[in-house]
Amino acid sequence: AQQKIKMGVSIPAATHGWAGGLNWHAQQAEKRLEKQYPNLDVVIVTARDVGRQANDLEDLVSVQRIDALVILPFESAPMTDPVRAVKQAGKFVTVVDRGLTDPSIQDLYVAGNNPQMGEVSARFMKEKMGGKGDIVVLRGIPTVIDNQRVDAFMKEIEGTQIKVLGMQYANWNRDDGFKVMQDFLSRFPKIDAVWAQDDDIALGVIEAVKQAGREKEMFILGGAGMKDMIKRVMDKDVLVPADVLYPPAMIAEAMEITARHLVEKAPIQKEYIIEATLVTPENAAKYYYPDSPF
Amino acid sequence: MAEPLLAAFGVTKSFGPVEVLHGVDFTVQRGEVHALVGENGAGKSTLMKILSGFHRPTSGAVRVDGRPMSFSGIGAAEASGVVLIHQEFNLAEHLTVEENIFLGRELRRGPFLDKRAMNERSRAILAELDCPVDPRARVRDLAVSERQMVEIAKAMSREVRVLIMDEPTAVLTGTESAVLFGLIRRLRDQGVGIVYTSHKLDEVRAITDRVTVLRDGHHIATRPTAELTEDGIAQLMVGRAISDLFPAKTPPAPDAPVVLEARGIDVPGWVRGAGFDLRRGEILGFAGLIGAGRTELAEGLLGLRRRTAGTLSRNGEPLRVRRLEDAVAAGIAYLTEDRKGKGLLLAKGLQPNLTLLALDRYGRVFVDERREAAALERAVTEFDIRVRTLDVPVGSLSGGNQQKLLLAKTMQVDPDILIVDEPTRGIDIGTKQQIYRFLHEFARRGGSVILISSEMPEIIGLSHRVVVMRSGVVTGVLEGDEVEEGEIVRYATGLKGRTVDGLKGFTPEGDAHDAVGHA
Amino acid sequence: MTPSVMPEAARKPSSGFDLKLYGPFLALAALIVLGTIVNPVFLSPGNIGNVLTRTAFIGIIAVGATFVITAGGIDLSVGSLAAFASGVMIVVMNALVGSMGAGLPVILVGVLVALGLGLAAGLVNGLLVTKGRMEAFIVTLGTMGIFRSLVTYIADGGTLSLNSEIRTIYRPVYYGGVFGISYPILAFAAVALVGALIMYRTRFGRHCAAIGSSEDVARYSAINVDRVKLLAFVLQGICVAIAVVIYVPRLGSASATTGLLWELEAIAAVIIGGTMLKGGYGRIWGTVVGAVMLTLIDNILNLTGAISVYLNGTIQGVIIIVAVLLQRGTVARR
Amino acid sequence: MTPSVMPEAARKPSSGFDLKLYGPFLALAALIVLGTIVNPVFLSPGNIGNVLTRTAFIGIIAVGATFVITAGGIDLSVGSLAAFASGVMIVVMNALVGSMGAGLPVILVGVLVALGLGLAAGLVNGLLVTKGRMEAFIVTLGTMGIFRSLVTYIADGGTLSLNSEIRTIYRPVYYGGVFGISYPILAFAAVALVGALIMYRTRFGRHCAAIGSSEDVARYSAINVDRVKLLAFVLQGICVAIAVVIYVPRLGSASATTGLLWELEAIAAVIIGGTMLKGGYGRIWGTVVGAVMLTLIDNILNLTGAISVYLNGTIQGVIIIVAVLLQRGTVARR
Ligand SMILES: Nc1ncnc2c1ncn2[C@@H]1O[C@H](COP(=O)(O)OP(=O)(O)OP(=O)(O)O)[C@@H](O)[C@H]1O
Ligand SMILES: Nc1ncnc2c1ncn2[C@@H]1O[C@H](COP(=O)(O)OP(=O)(O)OP(=O)(O)O)[C@@H](O)[C@H]1O
Ligand SMILES: [Mg+2]
Ligand SMILES: [Mg+2]
Repeated sequence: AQQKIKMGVSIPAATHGWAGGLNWHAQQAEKRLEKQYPNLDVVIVTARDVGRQANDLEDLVSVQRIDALVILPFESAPMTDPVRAVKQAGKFVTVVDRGLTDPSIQDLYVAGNNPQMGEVSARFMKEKMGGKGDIVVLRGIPTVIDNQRVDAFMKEIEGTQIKVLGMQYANWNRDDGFKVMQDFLSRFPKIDAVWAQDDDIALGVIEAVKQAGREKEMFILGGAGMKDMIKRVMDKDVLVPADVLYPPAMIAEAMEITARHLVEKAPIQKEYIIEATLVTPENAAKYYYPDSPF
Repeated sequence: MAEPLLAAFGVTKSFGPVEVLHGVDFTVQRGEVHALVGENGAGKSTLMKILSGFHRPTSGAVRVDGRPMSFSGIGAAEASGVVLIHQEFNLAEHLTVEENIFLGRELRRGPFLDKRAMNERSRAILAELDCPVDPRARVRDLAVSERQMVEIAKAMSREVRVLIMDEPTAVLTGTESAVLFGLIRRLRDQGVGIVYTSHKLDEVRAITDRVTVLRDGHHIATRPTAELTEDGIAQLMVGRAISDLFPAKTPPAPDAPVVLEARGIDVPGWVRGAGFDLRRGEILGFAGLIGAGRTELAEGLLGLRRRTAGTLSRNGEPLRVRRLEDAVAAGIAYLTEDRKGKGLLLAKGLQPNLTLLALDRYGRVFVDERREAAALERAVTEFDIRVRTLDVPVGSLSGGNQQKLLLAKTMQVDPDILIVDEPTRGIDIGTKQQIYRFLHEFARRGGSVILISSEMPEIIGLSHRVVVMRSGVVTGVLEGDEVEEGEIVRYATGLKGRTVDGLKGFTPEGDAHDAVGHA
Repeated sequence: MTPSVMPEAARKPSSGFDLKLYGPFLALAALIVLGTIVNPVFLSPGNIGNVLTRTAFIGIIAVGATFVITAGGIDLSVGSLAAFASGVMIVVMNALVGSMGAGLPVILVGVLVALGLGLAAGLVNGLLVTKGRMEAFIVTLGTMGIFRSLVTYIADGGTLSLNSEIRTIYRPVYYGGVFGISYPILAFAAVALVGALIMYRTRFGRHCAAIGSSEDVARYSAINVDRVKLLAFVLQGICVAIAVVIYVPRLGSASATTGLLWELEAIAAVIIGGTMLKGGYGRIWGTVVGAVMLTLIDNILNLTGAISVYLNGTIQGVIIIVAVLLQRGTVARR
Repeated sequence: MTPSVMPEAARKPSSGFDLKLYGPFLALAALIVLGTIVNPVFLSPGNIGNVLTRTAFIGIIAVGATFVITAGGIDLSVGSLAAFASGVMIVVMNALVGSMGAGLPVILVGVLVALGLGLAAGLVNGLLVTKGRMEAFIVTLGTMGIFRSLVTYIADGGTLSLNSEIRTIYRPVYYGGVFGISYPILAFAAVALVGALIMYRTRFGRHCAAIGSSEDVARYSAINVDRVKLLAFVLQGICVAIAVVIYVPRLGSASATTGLLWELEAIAAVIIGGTMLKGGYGRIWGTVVGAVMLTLIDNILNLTGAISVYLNGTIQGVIIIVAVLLQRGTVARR
């Protein structure tokens, strides 16, 4: 048989909703691409921490003998060196979502824009609240991504009369979103809006708000583009007036571009930045994938 | 008189509000064997623990060579040469024999353990004790008697000036005891002071120089042994004369039915082709030297050990016993020889221990604690369990009282057949008499008893017939006048009866020396 | 909590032991005082209701864990089993809507499926431990990974969401209640009560404690050690299933993150409650208190804005240690 | 076999016990065969080198855990301690570059800081367990939360990255080696060797086992139980520090997620290696094998692209259980 081209894909394991979507899209893309390019072999490996992801890269190079790597790094700084090692082994490197500390390593960068996501969220809230009001913020897991989003958000609302009453980690997790919001509701008699940053957290928040019977008092802004949330936006749910896109499908896009380049030697741009689009009832239908698990 | 090696003056000891020793005086001289005797719970073990620095007396003083003993920590007494052999085993089960012998004072070469030296010394000490245990064996795999020998070996490996032994022979067979006595005499001749406790008064008579009697925590008397008879000691202990230790035998009717029949029992590594008949109303003794496999035979019968061959029948019906529950359901109860490891939950109270075996008799769905409490009260009276409050963990009972509780626990299932392994281990003479009466009465009222014991008088005094085992094989069954020491020893040592090399082993039908063939 | 349900209380005389017994309750009281100081809202019925309702899952699972730990085992698989059972329950209910219509029958089938899975998982763990003679830690570490990956698989890495019609019918099981007491609280109370009855009043409870103290003594007391251990794991599985039945209506979804680290919380609740990790001594009411304490700590942290969110874990850790230190350090036991 | 010798023979460690002893090694061999079947590249020196180098962190930590567990304790805080120590080490080294310049001295200070922290953390855990008379599980659950939240705090919720000049100098400690054997492997081997010496050849090792077997017996044998337990925790802390020293040059950073779940892996390695969770019996070489097995399972899964990524956990769980079952199930012990 002819020598197959091997493309390794390294992503975080499906340990929260968004990562779950990521996994799904990666696997869809694998099926699609392998059908489209018979001499392409896609190998997906998932890791549940940085150390393991570094291990995975070693295995992809030394045992799987890949020709190209598509990686969504668990974290930027620690993964920089391991990816550099892959590059030095002469592989084509595509980095997705989280930029390495040394951008010269990558051949291709397909990214969401975390600071922009915070900005867009803040701008929407400012507008919707008329520049003033009390909000609570539910953060993700303590990581750089979370920091970038929150920092940009805070910077954007600086100087307005929007006051952040409380801020807690909810670990990009529905149950934690529910619990933290329950307690925020007990603690603050008046909340005008919730920035949940992530759609999984937002779903938990919605239930807590409903339970307290305070749906009329506030609105909730999540993020990512989970189908349930897009649907709500589409249906003009007053509790969820909008969503900010941060699509896990970017992995599929990265895989496609890389595959096309590998197989067809198609020319590529060096960077594809996926905008953090604001999803509103007007454009929601465009971003609704009912078949995705996310 | 010379300065005593070790002396206690007016020692009292309280556990919480309860005082268990009341102003006791005690001395040990160089080259003396001093017996400490008394009923179960009299305070012997407690006094010994104080003498060896494990307990601090509530008041009073302990002196070593005239200097006050330091209770600054365990090991302080040992440093001054006072070593205690505990009544309850004090061995780490997961460790090997050698590791236990040297625990806390390992020999080293530079920073590392000198395993070779420790191994050799362990071997030497064990050899001196005639104990065939491999120093590399784990203690959890040893039999109780072997553990006791390890306990003794552990003490012997120390620089001993005063050796305190708390019922060392309770779990030993005659041969092992004899070895120990030789050792005691040698140590005494070297000027070591020895404190010795035993409920076997013949031993006390034979090897000690002085006797101190405790009763209920009070010092009763200290006398030269030569001035006392066994009965005299017993009387001082119990406060009354002990006559007729064994009740007169009432043999079962000649036509008494066989209630339990065992044939061709194989317990791999221990027993081959053993069989016997047990009749209604009979006390069947099992005699043998160390390693004869009596315990293993019993446990093999009861599903507590893997059995590879053999059949049982109960009242003529085949009986399948795969686990102890089956035996209990068939009316058979078993008293283990390993009270601490297999008999009682030491951290739990008396009540849950008493009823653990027969819990299904205390209520259908829920356990009826009132009935349990009542049962405990009955048991305490019936078995004369001496305990000041019923709320203490079993581990704080005196050894003998634990044994009584264990017997009470075994009887909770109302068995028809009672298999008792070393039933009077650690029991004082007064209580022994009660237990003998109890077994006798049990048999007289139609129960049947299998009595496994290393105490020859017990076997001879109670058994209607005696099965003698040697190296896992039944070598003979003695009946009537044959039940006497000399004959038992002859069968047990192989001078008489089936040779052990005989492949099939003894079965009642197959053997020429058939003593079971009653009409 | 009458003495008859808590027999040790009446029987142990020494004062040191008493503290050990009441320690968890004292620590709980201290925590409540702390909460009230931090924010008076803490004592509002709404907040208390929330806290207790939330405790229900971990609490119910921890009651089961008390048996396993008392019998000398440990079960690390409970969190992933919860996720797996939730996932399967949702998939089954969703699938049945078509044929059976959205209604109570579908939910009943779902509940049965969850209970069946809990039972089966308990059997698997228990059989591997008893017949396989493996350490419970390893067995349940293995099944923990298995259950979690199975739920990821059936959810395609994403989230399984309950059909919205069923959801509407099922929702009150979490959010509803009687006399202002939510159903999860009632379920928790019922499970704790039944658990206490089993632990303190039945043979099985005694046998668990006996096995945890000494397997040999248990075997020589004609206890079927393997069967009792197996039953303890099955009981644990059923407790997880009950927790799942009240968990699913809360958010109507299950994913790979459902029940993450619940095993650690459940074991922590059991041990804070005074049960010994080595087995032999189990305390259901202590477990209940331990579970409530864990939720309270989270709640108190959410009710105050005084501390950097980064330090939540520190405060949590310190409170746990101090609470347990308070209840044990004073116990002069040797 | 003559009957008189028969019982004597039974005294000797039986063949069943031998299997228990060699079980982990057999399971490892089975795993290696499996790996080779899945992908012949498995046995290439490069892959073996990678696998062993990776194992080093968990392996070194697990050697420490063997002592704690043998002495009847448990340490859940090792993963977060690793994160915390890495974080502080990085912060200190970065801060010193200004005054001391990027060079070996800075790294040495960093290493000392890590070791100091490991020692201090071990002391804290150990003192709380011994003087506080608390269960090790609860103490280390508390410190686990504390360490993790402290690293989150100093990293401001993000990632701490090592100064790049230092990084360049320090890097070879992970990536370099002698005679083709990487330094982490050498460090692992050295720690295992020293660990084995301590466990099998010193008083301390024996005393750990004695304490795990029975604290009372140990105390009665004049062993300072508290000191030995304390030392075991300190040893564990130092092992974590050593792991940190070779971990930091690998990724040059630390964050709130560093070392997540390492505690579970370390304990699993110890138990797969045949050490008993209840204490009393510790096996360093078993632990080494256990750690290697865990890494191998990950590696083998990466060698085959055949299975849905979601099912990795299932395969992992099944392999762990089967491996341990193989080594124990056959042991006919009663
Ligand atoms: N740790 C303890 N706590 C409470 N009571 C105790 C403790 N140790 C011993 N006792 C009590 O002290 C009394 C004396 O016990 P001791 O063990 O000294 O008796 P003994 O004379 O050795 O009896 P035996 O012949 O049965 O061994 C008993 O009533 C016992 O219950
Ligand atoms: N030939 C032997 N070599 C080494 N050890 C032996 C030998 N025979 C017996 N032993 C040891 O002696 C112990 C006592 O054996 P066993 O329990 O079978 O005897 P028993 O007849 O029940 O006596 P008892 O119950 O009085 O100790 C055995 O468990 C075994 O450890
Ligand atoms: Mg005594
Ligand atoms: Mg015996």
